[in-house]
Amino acid sequence: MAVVSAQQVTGERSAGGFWAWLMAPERRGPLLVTPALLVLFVMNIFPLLWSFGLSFFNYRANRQTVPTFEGLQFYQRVLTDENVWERFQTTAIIVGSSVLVQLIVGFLLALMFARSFPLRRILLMLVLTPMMLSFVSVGVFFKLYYEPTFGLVSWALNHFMDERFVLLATPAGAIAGIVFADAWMWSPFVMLLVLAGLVSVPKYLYEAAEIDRASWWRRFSTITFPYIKSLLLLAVLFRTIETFKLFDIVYIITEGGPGSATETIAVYVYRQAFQFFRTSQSAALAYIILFVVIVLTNLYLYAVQRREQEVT
Amino acid sequence: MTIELLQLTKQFGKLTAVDRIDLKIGEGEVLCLLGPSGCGKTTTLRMIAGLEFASDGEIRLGDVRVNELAARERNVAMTFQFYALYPSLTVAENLAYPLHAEALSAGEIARRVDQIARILQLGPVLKRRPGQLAEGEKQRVAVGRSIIRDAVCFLFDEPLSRLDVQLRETMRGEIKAVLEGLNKPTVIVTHDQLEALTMADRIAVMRDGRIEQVASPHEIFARPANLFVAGFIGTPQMNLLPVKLVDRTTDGVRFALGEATVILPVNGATSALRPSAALTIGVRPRAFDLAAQPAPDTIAARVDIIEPMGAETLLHLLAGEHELRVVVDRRTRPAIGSTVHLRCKPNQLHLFGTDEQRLDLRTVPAGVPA
Amino acid sequence: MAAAARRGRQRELGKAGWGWTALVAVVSIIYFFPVLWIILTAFKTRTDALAIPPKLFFTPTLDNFIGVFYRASISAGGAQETNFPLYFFNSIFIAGTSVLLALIVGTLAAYAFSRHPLRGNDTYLFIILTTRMMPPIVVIIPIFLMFRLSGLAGSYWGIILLYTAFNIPFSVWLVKSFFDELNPEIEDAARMDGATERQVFFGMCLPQILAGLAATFVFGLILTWNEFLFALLLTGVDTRTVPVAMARTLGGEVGVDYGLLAAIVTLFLIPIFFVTFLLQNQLLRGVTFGTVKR
Amino acid sequence: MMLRPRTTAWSQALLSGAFLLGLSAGGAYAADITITMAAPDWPPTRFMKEEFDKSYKSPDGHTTKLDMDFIPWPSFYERVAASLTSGEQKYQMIVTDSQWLGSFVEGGYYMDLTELMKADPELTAIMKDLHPVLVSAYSTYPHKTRQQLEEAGEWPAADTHYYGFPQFPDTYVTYYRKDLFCHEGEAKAFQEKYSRKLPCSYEDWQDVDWTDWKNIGEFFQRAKGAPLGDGTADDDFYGIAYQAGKGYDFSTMAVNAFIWQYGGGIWDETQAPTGQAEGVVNSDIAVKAFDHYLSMLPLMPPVAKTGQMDIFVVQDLFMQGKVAAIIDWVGLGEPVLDPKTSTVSDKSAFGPAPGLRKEDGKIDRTGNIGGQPFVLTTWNSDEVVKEALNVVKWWLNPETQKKFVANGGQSGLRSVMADPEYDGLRPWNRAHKEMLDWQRDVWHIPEFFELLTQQQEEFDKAITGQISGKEALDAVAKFQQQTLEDAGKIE
Repeated sequence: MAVVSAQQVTGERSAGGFWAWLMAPERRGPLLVTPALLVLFVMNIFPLLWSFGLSFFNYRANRQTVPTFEGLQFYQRVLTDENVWERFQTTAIIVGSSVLVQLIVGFLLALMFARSFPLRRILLMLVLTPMMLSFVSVGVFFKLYYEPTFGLVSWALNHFMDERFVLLATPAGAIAGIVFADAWMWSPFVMLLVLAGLVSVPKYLYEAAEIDRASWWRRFSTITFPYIKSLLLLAVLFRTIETFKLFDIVYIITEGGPGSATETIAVYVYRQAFQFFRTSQSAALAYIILFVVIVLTNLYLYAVQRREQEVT
Repeated sequence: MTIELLQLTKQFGKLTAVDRIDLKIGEGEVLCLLGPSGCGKTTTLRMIAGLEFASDGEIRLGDVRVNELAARERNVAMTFQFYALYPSLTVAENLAYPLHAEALSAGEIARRVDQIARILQLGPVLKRRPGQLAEGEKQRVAVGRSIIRDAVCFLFDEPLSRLDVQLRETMRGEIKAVLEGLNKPTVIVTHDQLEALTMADRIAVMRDGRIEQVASPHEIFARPANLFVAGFIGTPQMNLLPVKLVDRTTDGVRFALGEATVILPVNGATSALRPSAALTIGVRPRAFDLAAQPAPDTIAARVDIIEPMGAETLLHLLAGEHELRVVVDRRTRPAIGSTVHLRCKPNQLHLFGTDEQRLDLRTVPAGVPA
Repeated sequence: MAAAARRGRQRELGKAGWGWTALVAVVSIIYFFPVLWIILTAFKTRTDALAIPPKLFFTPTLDNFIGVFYRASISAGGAQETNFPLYFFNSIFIAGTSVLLALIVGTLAAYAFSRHPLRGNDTYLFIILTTRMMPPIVVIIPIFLMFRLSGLAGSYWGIILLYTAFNIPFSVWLVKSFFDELNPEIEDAARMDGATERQVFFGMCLPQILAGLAATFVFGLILTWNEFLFALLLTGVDTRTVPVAMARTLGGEVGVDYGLLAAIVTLFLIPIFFVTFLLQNQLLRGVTFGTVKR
Repeated sequence: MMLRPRTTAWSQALLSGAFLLGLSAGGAYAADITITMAAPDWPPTRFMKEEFDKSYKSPDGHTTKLDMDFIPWPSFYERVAASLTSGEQKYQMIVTDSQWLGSFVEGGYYMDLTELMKADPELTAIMKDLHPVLVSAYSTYPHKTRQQLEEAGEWPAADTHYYGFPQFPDTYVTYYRKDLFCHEGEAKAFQEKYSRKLPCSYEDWQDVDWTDWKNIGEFFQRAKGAPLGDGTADDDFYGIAYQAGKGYDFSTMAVNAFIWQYGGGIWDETQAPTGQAEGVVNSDIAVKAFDHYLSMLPLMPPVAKTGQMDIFVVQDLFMQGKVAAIIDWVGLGEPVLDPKTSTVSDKSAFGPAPGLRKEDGKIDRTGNIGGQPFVLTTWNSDEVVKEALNVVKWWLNPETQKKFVANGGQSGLRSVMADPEYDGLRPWNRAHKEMLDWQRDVWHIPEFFELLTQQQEEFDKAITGQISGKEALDAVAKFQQQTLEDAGKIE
C-alpha cells in the first residue's frame, strides 16, 4: 500500500505547477473552506469592518456633506443616551418574559408530544405551524385579535368583564400583547429542543425509576431534568439571541407604543438608521449589540459543549 | 413469598411474544430464564416487574394477583441490562434512590447504603458518578440498588452481558453469594447458558414464547426434554443425527445413518418403535470414544477441520453428509482427510422421536443382553 | 372486574392511547386556532372578517385569492394583473438559487471542518455562527452602503449573494453535523481500495447524507423566503419578492386588507406546510443548526 | 393584459411620427423613453398609470412608457429612501410626501425645477393656476408659507425654489351617517338636550364647531342593544372619532390643526435660524389646544385608549358601522362608498371638518395638508427631463384632472375646482374645496422624521394617559430645541 500511495504522490508532484501545489493534501482543508469564508467575508465581515470605520465618523447616508472624524464620540453618545438604556431595558423585559413563557409553554407542549399516540404526527404539525408564518402576518393578525372593537380576544374576554377589554392601552398590556404573540410563534421551537432532550433520555431509566417507586417529582428532577437541562439552556440562549432581533412584531403590533414602552433596541436602531439617517450613530449602537450577541453566542456554544460531554 | 405465572400471555399486535406459560418460583429459589434472543424471556421478566402488562393469564406474587398493579405497586426489585444508573446522581445517591419511597430516616438510609456498599465493596466509589465508574462497578451498583430494599422478589435482566469474560466469572460468584443470603424468589434472564447453569437453582428454557423445559441445571444438561433444549444447552453443541431404526440386536439397536448403519446400546422406549421409524439421536461431542478398528457399533467419519481448544481438541468430522463435532484429548491428532471410527459412550445417548420430544430410554448395560 | 379490566389495559411507559390523543388534539387545535382563523379570513369578505361577534360560519368567497393575482382597474371595468406571479417567481428564484449556492459552498466547508480540520477550526466555526446570529440591522447599514457603491442594489445577483452569505452559516453547521455522524473508517477503507479524494467525497460521503442535504436545502428555503427587511431595501422593481409585495395588503386606500393578506399567507403556507410535514424528523436538526443531534 | 399598453404605444408612435414628419420642419426626432416612477400602491396613482396608458401622447413624438413602481404604502418611505440613498438611480419621477422634500432635496436627489418652470409658459400657467396652499406645501424648499408667496405677489417668488406638483392633494373632512344625523327622532332628542341643531345638511355642518362635535360624541354614545336611529345598536356605538395613532403622522396631523386654530404654532422653519422651538411648541396656547384635542378622546371607540386609532382604524370603525361621524382624509373616502368594503356605503355623507369658533362667531378650520406631490430626480438627461415635464403637463391638464376627480382623485387646479361640475363629481368635493383653503403644512426640513417620531411618541404617551398634555409638549419642545440647535436650524 505504501508503495502505491508513494507513486501517487510522486505522480502528482511530477505534474508540478500551481495546480498541484494547490491540490496538495495539506491544503485540502483550507481550500474547501475558502469559498464559504470568501462569501462571508465579502457580504458580512467586510461590511462589518466598514461600519466599524463609519462609527468613528460623522456620516449620514442622506446628506452630501463630507464625513468628519469624530473618534469615540458616537459610542460615548450612545452609551450615555438615556433612550438607549431605556430601549435595552425594554428589550430585556420583553426578551426575558417571552423566553420564559416560551420555555414553559414549549416544555408543556414537549411533555405532551413526548409519548407516542395515534395521530401524533398530524397534531405536531398543527403546533409547529406558527413558526412557519412570517413575522408580518403574525403581527398583523395578533394586532387585529387584540383590537378592542373588532378583535377576537377582546370579544371573548368582554363576556367576562364589565369594561371593554383594551389590552394595548398600558405599557404592561402592550408588553404582554407582544410577548404573547412572540411566545406563541416560537414556543414550538423550544418544544422541538425539549422534545430532543426527552427523546434522548434512555427509556430504561424511567423503568428503573418505576421499579424504584420514585415519585413524579423525583423522576423529573433526577432523570428528566438533568437530561434536558443543557438543552433548556440552549433554548434560552437561542431564543434570547433571536428575540434580540425582534422587530416586525413590535413594529406592527404597537409601533413601540404606548409612548416608547415597547420600543425594542432593534426598532430603535432601525429608526436611527433608516428614518433619521444617523448612520454613524446607528453603527456604533449596532456594535454594542454585536458585542452582546457575541457574549451570548459564547455562552451558547459552552452550553452545546456541555451537552455533548454529558450525553456521551 | 413465591412468584407464580399462570397461562401468562403477551401479545404485541399480532405477534405473540409469550405464549401461555406456567411457572412457579419458590421461596429463595433462583430461576434462570434462558433462551435465544426474541424468545420472550425478557418480556416475561418485564411482565413480572410490571413494566409490561399481561395480555392474558395471571401473575401472582405470593397469594396476590398483581396483573393490574403498576410496577411501583408490586414492590419488586430489578437490575437492568444497561444498569440504568441515574447519571446525575452519585453512587451513594443511586443506592439510596429506592429507599426514598419507603419514608426512612436519613440515618437509616445512610446505614443501609453503608451496609450494601460493604457487601459489594463499593465504599471507595460512593461519591462518584456513574460516568466515572468501571463496568464492573456499575454492575455492582445496579445490583446494590436492587437489593438495598426489602423487595418481594428480585429480577435480573441479562446482568452480566456487558462485562468481559473474567469479570463475568467473578460477578457470577458474587451475585450468587448475595442471592443466597436473601432467600427471595429471583428470576434471572440470560442468553448465556454458562451463567444459567452456574447461578440457577432451576432453569426454564424458552423458545418462541413458550417454555420448553423447566428443570435443575443438571437435569437440563443430562436429560434435555426435546431437540431444541438438547441443541441449545452444552458447548460445543450436541450432535443431532437423523437416523432410521433398522432392527434390534443383542448389543443394542441398529440404526441407519445415511447409507451406513450403526448399532447403539439403547433399549427401553425403543421397544415401542417400529422399524424404519425416523428418529434423532443426540450425542454430546464429549460422549465419543475413538475406536482403533471399524466395528458394527462405530461410525466412520472423515476428519475435516481440527480446532485445538487447549486441553482438548475439537474435531469437525463428516460422516457421509452429516457433520459431527467430537472433542478428543489434545494428544489425539488425526490427519486431516483421514478416517476415524467413533464409538458412543454408554449412558450418554439421547433419543428423540418424530415429535422432537425426548424418548426416555434405558441404555443396555454393557454385556447384558436385552 | 370492570375496573380490573380497565387497569389491565394500562399502557407501558411512553405510550398513550386515544384518550391522550383527544387531550393533545384539544390543546393543539387551540394552539393552531390563530392560524386557522387566518385561513378562514382568506375566504371572508372584509365585512365578515371584521364582524363582531366573529363569524365561524359564513359564505366563503374566493375574491381574496383572485385579488392576489388580479385587481379591478380604477377608471373602467376589467381586471388588471398584479405582478404577483413575478414576485412569486422572484421569491422562489432568489431563495432557491441562494440556498443552493450556500449549500454547495457550505457543504465543501463542512466537509473540511469535519474531515480536514484547520488550525483554529473551532474559531472559524464560531465566527461563522456569529455572523448568523447577528441582528440583521447590524450589517444592513454597511451592506446598504456597499450595494450603493458597487451597483448591486436592485439586481438579482446582489440579493442572491447576500442571501447566500445569510445561509452559509446554517448550511455549514447543519451539514457538518451530518458529516460528523458518518463513520470515517468507511472512507478510509475506500481510500485503501484506491479511491481518489474526489471519489471519496462524491461517491462515499455525499450519497450518505443526501437526505440531510435535502433537509438543509428546505430549511434554508423556509428561513430565506420569509425575509423582509433586506428584500425591502435591496430589491428593485423587477426583483421584488413576495414578502415585500405582501406589504401592499397593509395599507393603502383602506387599512390592512385582512382577506388579501390571509390569502397570500395561506398560499405561501401550503408548500412550506407540506414540505415540513415530509421532513418532520429532520426538522429538529434544522432548527438547532445541527448542534443538537438527538 | 401586459401587451395592451405596448401596442397602443406603438400605434401612437407610428401615428405621431407620421404626423410630425408631415408637419414639422425637421429636427425633432422620436425616441423610446421610459419614465420609472416610484409611487405608493393605491388608487390615485393606479389611476394615473391607467390614464397615462390610455390617453398620453408625447407632444415631442416620443414613444414614452410610464413604468410605475407601485410600492406598498407602509414601506413606501423606507423603500424610496433606500433607493435614493443607495444611488441606484432607478427612478425618474417620485411621488413623495411633502415633508420629505427637505431630506431629499438636500441629499441632491430632487430636481430644482424653478428655471424650467420659468422658461416654459405652459408650466408657468399651471403653477399660477395651482392653489397657493399646494404650491407652498408641495413645491417650495426651503419652505415658503402661503402668506410669504402671496406677499411676493409675482410668480416665481424671489429666492424661492420649486420642486413638486400635486399628484393627489388631500384634506380631511367629516364623514357622517345620513341615516342618524337626519333622523327626526334623534334630531329632536339632540335639540332638546343641547339646544343646537343636529347637523344633517352640508350647510348644517358648516356651522359645527368642536363643542358641537363633542356633543355629538356624547349624544351618539350608545351601549349595545340601546335604540339607535330606526333600530338598536348591535354593538357598543360611538359618536365621533378622529386620528390618534402612534404610527407615522397619525396624531400630529390632527393636533397641529388644534394648535393652529387656537393661534399657537409649531416650530416655524421659515423663521430659521431665529425661530425657537422651546416656548413656542409648548406655549400655554399650544398646551390648551392639545388638551382640547385630548379631551374628546374618551368619547371615542375604545381603541383610542391604545394610541392606535390611526386614519385606517378610524375609517374601518366608520365603514363597519361602529361610529356616527369621523374626521378623515378625502383619499380614504372611496372605500366607504363601496358596498364590498363598507356596511354604510348608502348612508354616508360628507361635510367640512369642524373647527374652533372664534370670538366673532366664525369658525377657524385650519388644518394640516395631506396628500402627495410628485417630483423629478436629478440624474436624468435633458431629453428625459423634457419628456417628464410633458407628462406633468398632461397630468395637470384640466381634462385629465377632471377625469381624475371623477374617479376619486383630487385636483389642485383652481380652474378645475371652479368648474360648475366639480362639486357634483364626488360627494366630498365641496368639503374638500372648502377645507383646502385652510391648509398649512408641517416641517419640510431633513430632520423632519426625527422630530415627527419623537413628537408622535410623546403625543402617544399623552393619548394613552401616561403623561399630561403639557408634559408631552414640554418634552417635544425640549427635544426639538436640542435637535434643531445641533442641526444649525436654531441659533
